Amino acid sequence: MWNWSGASHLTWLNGLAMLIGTVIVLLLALGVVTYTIYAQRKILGWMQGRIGPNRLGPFGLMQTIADILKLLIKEDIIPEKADRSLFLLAPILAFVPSFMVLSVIPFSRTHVFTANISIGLLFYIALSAITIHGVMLGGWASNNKYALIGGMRSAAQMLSYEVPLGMSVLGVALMAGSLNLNTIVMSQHTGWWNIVPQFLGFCIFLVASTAELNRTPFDLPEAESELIAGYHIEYSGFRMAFFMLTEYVYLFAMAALCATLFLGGWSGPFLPGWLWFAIKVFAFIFFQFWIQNTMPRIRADHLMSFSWKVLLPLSLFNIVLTAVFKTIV
Amino acid sequence: MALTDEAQSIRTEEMILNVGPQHPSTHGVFRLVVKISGETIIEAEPVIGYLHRGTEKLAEDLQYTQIIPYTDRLDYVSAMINNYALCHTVERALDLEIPERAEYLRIITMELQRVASHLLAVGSYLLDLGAMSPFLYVFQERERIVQMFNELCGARLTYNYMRVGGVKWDAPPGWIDQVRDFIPFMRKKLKMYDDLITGNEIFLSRVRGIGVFNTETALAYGLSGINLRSTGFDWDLRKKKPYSIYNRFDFEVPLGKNGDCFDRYILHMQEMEQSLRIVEQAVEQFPSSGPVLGKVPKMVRVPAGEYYSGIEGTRGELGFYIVSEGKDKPYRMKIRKPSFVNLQLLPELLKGQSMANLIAILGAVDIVLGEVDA
Amino acid sequence: MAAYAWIIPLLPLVGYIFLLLLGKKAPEGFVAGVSTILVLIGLGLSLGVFSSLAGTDGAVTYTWKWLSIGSHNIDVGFQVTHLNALMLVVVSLVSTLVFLFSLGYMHKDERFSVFYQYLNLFVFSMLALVISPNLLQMYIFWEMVGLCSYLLVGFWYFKPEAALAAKKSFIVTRIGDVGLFIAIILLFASTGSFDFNTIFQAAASGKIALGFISGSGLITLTAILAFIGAVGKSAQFPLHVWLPDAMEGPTPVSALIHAATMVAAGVYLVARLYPLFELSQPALTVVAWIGGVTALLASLMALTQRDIKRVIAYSTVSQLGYMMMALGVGGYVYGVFHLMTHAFFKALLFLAAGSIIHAIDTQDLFDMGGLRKKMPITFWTFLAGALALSGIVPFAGFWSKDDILTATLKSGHPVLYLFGLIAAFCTAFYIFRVFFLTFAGKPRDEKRYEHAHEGSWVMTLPLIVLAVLATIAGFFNSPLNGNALEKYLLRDAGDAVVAGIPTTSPAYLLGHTYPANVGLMALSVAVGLAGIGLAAWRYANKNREITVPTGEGNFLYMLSYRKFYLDEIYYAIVVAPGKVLAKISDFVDRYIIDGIVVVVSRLVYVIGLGLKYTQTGQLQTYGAATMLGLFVILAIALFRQGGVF
Amino acid sequence: MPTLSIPPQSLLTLGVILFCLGLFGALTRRNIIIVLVCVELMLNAANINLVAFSRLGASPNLDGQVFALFTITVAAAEIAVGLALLLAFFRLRQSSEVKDMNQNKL
Amino acid sequence: MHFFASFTGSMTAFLIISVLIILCAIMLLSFRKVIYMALAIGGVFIGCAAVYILLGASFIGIAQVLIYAGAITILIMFAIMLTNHEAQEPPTKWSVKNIIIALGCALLGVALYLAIRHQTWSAQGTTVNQSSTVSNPVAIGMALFQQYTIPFELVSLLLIVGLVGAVILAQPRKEDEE
Amino acid sequence: MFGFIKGLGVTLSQLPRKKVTLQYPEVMPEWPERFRGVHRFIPELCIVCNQCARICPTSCISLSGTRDENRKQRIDTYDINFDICILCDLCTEVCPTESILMSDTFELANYDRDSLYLDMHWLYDNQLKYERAHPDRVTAGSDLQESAAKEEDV
Repeated sequence: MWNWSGASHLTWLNGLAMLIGTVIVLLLALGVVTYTIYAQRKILGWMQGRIGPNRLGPFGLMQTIADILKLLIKEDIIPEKADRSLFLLAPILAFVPSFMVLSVIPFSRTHVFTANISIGLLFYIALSAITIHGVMLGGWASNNKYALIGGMRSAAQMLSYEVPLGMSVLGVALMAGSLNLNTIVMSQHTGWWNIVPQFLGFCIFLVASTAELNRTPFDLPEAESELIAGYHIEYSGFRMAFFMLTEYVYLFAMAALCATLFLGGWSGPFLPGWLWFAIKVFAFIFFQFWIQNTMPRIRADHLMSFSWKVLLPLSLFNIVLTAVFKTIV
Repeated sequence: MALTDEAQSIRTEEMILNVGPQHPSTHGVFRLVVKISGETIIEAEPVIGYLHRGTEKLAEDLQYTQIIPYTDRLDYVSAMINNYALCHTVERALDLEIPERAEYLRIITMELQRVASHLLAVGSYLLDLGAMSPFLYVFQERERIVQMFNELCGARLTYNYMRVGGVKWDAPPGWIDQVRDFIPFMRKKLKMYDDLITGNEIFLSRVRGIGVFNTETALAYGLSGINLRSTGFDWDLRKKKPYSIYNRFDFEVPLGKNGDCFDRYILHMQEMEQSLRIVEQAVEQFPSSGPVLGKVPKMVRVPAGEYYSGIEGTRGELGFYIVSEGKDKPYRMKIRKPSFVNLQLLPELLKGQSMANLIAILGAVDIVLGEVDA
Repeated sequence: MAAYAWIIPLLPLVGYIFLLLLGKKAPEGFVAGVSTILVLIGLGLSLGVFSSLAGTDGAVTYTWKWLSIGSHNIDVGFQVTHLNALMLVVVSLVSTLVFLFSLGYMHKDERFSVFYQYLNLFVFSMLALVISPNLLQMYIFWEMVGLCSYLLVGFWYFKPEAALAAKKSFIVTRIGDVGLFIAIILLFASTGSFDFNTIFQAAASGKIALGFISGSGLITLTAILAFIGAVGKSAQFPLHVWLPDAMEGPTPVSALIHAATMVAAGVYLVARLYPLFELSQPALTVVAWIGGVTALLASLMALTQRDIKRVIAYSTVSQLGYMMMALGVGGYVYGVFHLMTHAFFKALLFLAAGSIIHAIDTQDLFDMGGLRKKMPITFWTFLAGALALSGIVPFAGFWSKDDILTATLKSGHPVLYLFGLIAAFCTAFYIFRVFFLTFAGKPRDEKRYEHAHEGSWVMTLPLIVLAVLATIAGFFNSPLNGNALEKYLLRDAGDAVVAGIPTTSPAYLLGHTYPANVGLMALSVAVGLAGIGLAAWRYANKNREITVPTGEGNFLYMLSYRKFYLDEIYYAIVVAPGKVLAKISDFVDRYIIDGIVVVVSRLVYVIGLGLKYTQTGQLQTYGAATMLGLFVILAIALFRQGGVF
Repeated sequence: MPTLSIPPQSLLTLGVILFCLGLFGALTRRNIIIVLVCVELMLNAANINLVAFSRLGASPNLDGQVFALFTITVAAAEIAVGLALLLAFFRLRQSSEVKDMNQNKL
Repeated sequence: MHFFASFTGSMTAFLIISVLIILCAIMLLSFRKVIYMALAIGGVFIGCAAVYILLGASFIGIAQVLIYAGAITILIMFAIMLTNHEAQEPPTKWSVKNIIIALGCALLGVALYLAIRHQTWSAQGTTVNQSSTVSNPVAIGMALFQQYTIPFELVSLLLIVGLVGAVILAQPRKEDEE
Repeated sequence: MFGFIKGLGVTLSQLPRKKVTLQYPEVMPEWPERFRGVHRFIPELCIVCNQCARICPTSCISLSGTRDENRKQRIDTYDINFDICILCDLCTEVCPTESILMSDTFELANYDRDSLYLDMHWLYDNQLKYERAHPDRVTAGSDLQESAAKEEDV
């Protein structure tokens, strides 16, 4: 298919191809999200001795689609006291970067829909920071105390976990000597997967990404037993769906990033690259659900001190270790 | 820089937050008006009564037998024990003799009820702390207990099983064997919960050293049950003022040390173990035959006077206080509701805590709103 | 093997970090065990390094580029020479034993783990200092050694004397460090490198000059400046005052400071820079005389001290003086040899003293007595140490001290030789004074005597090991052994080879060696025996009542007891004039300068009265004014450039 | 990399416009946060110039980009300290207006 | 035709981006609600990042997004929410002072613009520095750690000082707590 | 340390376990014999003694009867207000003829309150339904029925 890593001029043809690629990736992401939610409900159910959705379609496969449809046709309620324009803007602000980060993920060996940019890793981290605006403004604009606290907590959490996250992936960047995700995958294709030499970094990444995704045990911003639903408490209908979509697209993106950085991306024996990639992504996602099933929620102050006092020093240590390792070897 | 007092006094921004009545982790309909400064609770005021049904007042117009179904609805997760508490008081007043078989059935059902109630307490506590699975797991075990009760008395929650002078039904055939099978199964499950919950660092970090109070405070507030025992004070009515046939069984009263939320959690787990021990012994000693209802006058008339007796409920001392004029209905009935008493400490406990600890503390104090509001 | 020498200092560092992470509550046995085992591994490695260098010629250097500033590169790395290897062995051996000993000595101390952290850091710094390949790196660890000794001397900081002593040791050594620092900067400025070999090479080939200072002058200057650093660190006269005060620290620390780490650093510095010193006769002379004077003065001071640790401390100063003297008269090997033997018997003496203090909980000699029966192991080991210190055949001290004395006389310094001989006499006297007062006679404090007892094996085992070493270590370089150490060290031609000095040059060999002289040996042994005899007559004589000396009216006694009034002299010549100067300055400042200022200020005040209305405190008004000013400047600039408008 | 057809003048003009807007804001707004924000705007204007010169200057080299990086870093430190000061100030005076920050005058 | 030829893709993109930036900046000055202003500055930051990327400085561009848009804007919003989060800016009063300031700004701008106009610019920048073999982040890394080591270290020091300073400044003082 | 790994093992071990969910509308729960669902009523047995109405704690039962030609009480109306009935089983306990009994019907959801006001016919239909569903259980009841019939005969 089309591979534009060599094409640098923006022509009409390129533009059209880009547009088509975007739509395809969007559809892909939506499909993945739909069935991630389905998988979440199924896995959660199975681990809790339940069946999970099984009504709509064979094995309940259409359940999520029905849910999304329901959300889409619901009334779009805007609280009277809310800040109207920001309330409307926030979900979009949250969603757009979540989708944009997918553009740098190398899904397969012939990265068809992937921008081959030299700072892909940084691109991901930088863009994912923008989502926080959406979350925070959503919480603020709702004019609700729970939403405000949820939004602030969320912002504080994502901001402080972005630091160890960024630090932990730097170890990988050091190993590969590049910030280009394709180069990173290639470097693992020939050698060890980074999970082996970068095990510490991988652990930090796992924890930090869980926090970054606001998933259990770091799901404080939307802790239903404390803040009810956090920043999106006042949202309903398709704006709510947007927030949910953001959350799950990020789950997918983070899984993809994890697979790319630590699990060798699309590389692997026998099977085609895209399948390997899918397997690794699913492994990460499954792990998230598994954790979600086991862990209680961590406390807000512990959350912060954990990030700054444990993860950050550890990730710095990891960088130093990697640097020393790279210098010696 | 010199500060004026005025500048200091207006420094912090206080906020009033309504936790409940529709908040998901208030165990019913319970409202907590919390004044917070930043994340620190300055003042917490429980607002109760959303579930008030006037049980005590209703009782004044009901015969003693008729009151029993109402007690089911007090602490709706331990109805058997509530049933018993009322019957026990009336029996004491009448000085009735209870048949052996009935006593054993009562003990078995009450202790199983204690296990079921504690399971739910632990499960919902973990749910409050954000862990979903334990809540669903405990329901599986509880379901077995509830099924057994269902077979015994035909209801899953509101048993209406005890009667003045005995119990309503004899155990159906094979029921005792079911109970016997249940014990090793439950023990295995308790081990599983230990693995799942007790070692979890996040859980520990949320409950260790949180919501601490000492024995003096507990006694001053009239606390009882696990809340009192968690401070290390050995007080269990089953031991201290044995009622029914508890003195026939060999069991221990687990005690806490620090009086924190962790102690309260672990005491729930340990008490389940002890309850299983009692059930095990009761099943062994279970008389093969005999009546289950003693000789009771057709119309129960409590002689004039005032009566009180308390038993060890799941959440503390559950007592019924009856003033009788010698009629078939009490002149006045007052229930000592352990949840209600335990709740009184909550504002004190929450003062100065962070918001995040609110749920942990509230959950560990373990109230049931049906009982608080009555 | 030498390539792995970098692991040796790393081990205590690992220990330090590990203990730091473990926290203060860690169990004592575990803390001490981990530290001791790590250092023990280091000892094994050191021995390996030491033996692997035997018979080889050169220094082994490994460096990595660290920073490049302009055209200069700063390297980090490590270098193993014969001298380093010897030092590594000595330091890690003594540290191992001290670590073990501390487990008993510091038992149940509140900050036990912290103590071990500091010890580990201390040992790490010293080991890293030893293998530093360049002056900068060495200076870093030099300062870290100072810092650690500060922390350890002041370990019991809640005692005001300890805090004061720690401060004193830190400040006094800092005076010396300034000299060293200037020397390093001068060397870097003149040779463009911190590297030892590069510097030696430049110095030997005369390619060293800086501005108006000539090459040889610069060498002398830097050598003396570096020696000032050594004076501070090794407690040489006149900067020796901190060392006896440093006795306020826990005794294992004293043992470590005196035997292996802190004070040895100074001697090591001179030895390390010896090729530089050798190029300057004046510098060597200074070193020799300072050493000699220190040896004599300190031994005199030690005669009358009442605190057991202080006596040993002055003895250290005195012995360090010997080493410096040896280095100064060209007896490079003897100085280093004495450093080694001294490390063993001084560590032994200190640990034995620690054992005594631990047992009877006092440091006053006149509260002791008769401990021989209660503490037999301490008794025998102390005796071995004392004999070694007194220079009695065949103990370790004899061989090294005698070599030094021989070298001093043979190199043509009869006065210094006399100094040394007197010092040797005094040494024998004072150490046996301690010995007899402690172990012989009757207990002078029954209550303390009652509960005196030998320490556990962790305390006695180091004593025994050190006693054995103090007895036999001297044979390492005795003529009986064919002067093995001499050969070992002097095969170390690496520095000289790198320095490009022809092998025929006298500087090729570090210092000079002299054959043993039986006559001189006999003389020094006789002097030592005389000292012992006098001590025995005075303190072990059953007929003489031992009273606490008051020193009333006895000028000589007081002179010695009050340390030649050096502290007072310092006070008088440094502190008091400073105060006077301060008073004068105060007066000038208060009345003359302030007067002028007041007049000016009044003037300004009057102007300010008018101007204050422009100061609204409004940030943005200021900003606006700045902006307008900027615009005006820009406009003028553009206008002057022309063509814009 | 293909040559760019953006004239440096237009980049610099963009910088000038942003700078002047920022300056105006910094000098007229009342809320301290907004003043800080406007200062950031001015810093960004300067950064545009730096990057522009790094690409299109007389001797293009990376120095401009490196300096821009430093500016960004310094700006981050500035905003962190500035906002901390602001919070302390707010606690003290319950105000976030510049005109109340006049304690340095006599 | 000649005119359009000069309007290449990059020029078009630049024009669009700069119009957006200026629009955001003007919005920043004209909004009333403080939180809107914070949002507007976020737009300016992202626009500037786009300009950087357009100029080939992709690393700086992404760093700009990461630090300015990701961290600084969030910090500003935090500060707004922690202080007076409903704060509103009163409409600009055209007092004498403000008029002077506006005038001064305009004059300064004009002066600078004239200076720019007047300057003759050398030939277009070539690709001397950005050799195609080394990507932008690598080149910047090299420059940072070889040429600018000491400034880099100093900046890191500055950041630490900033961090510590911010923590100390923002934490409630002990005596206040009592 | 790492106690949570044990927990992870527990949750994972639950994954392949048999699920406990009851597919409710398709699969109905099996209720035990003593289950207290909605009442069933056998009018023939009722002797209109009113005990059930008296014992009812919530007073949800109202009934009326007339004497028939044999001077025996015959039930005319028998209504239970399930709006307030708490299914406490006391009415069946006191019923001397076991004409009021509990069935295993438990679905009472309805759109209006009036439909919770159930009369004799509904309750009798419920009895017939119960008999059909549990032919093995009603023997005791039919015995009584027979004996009652005998009494009637006498």
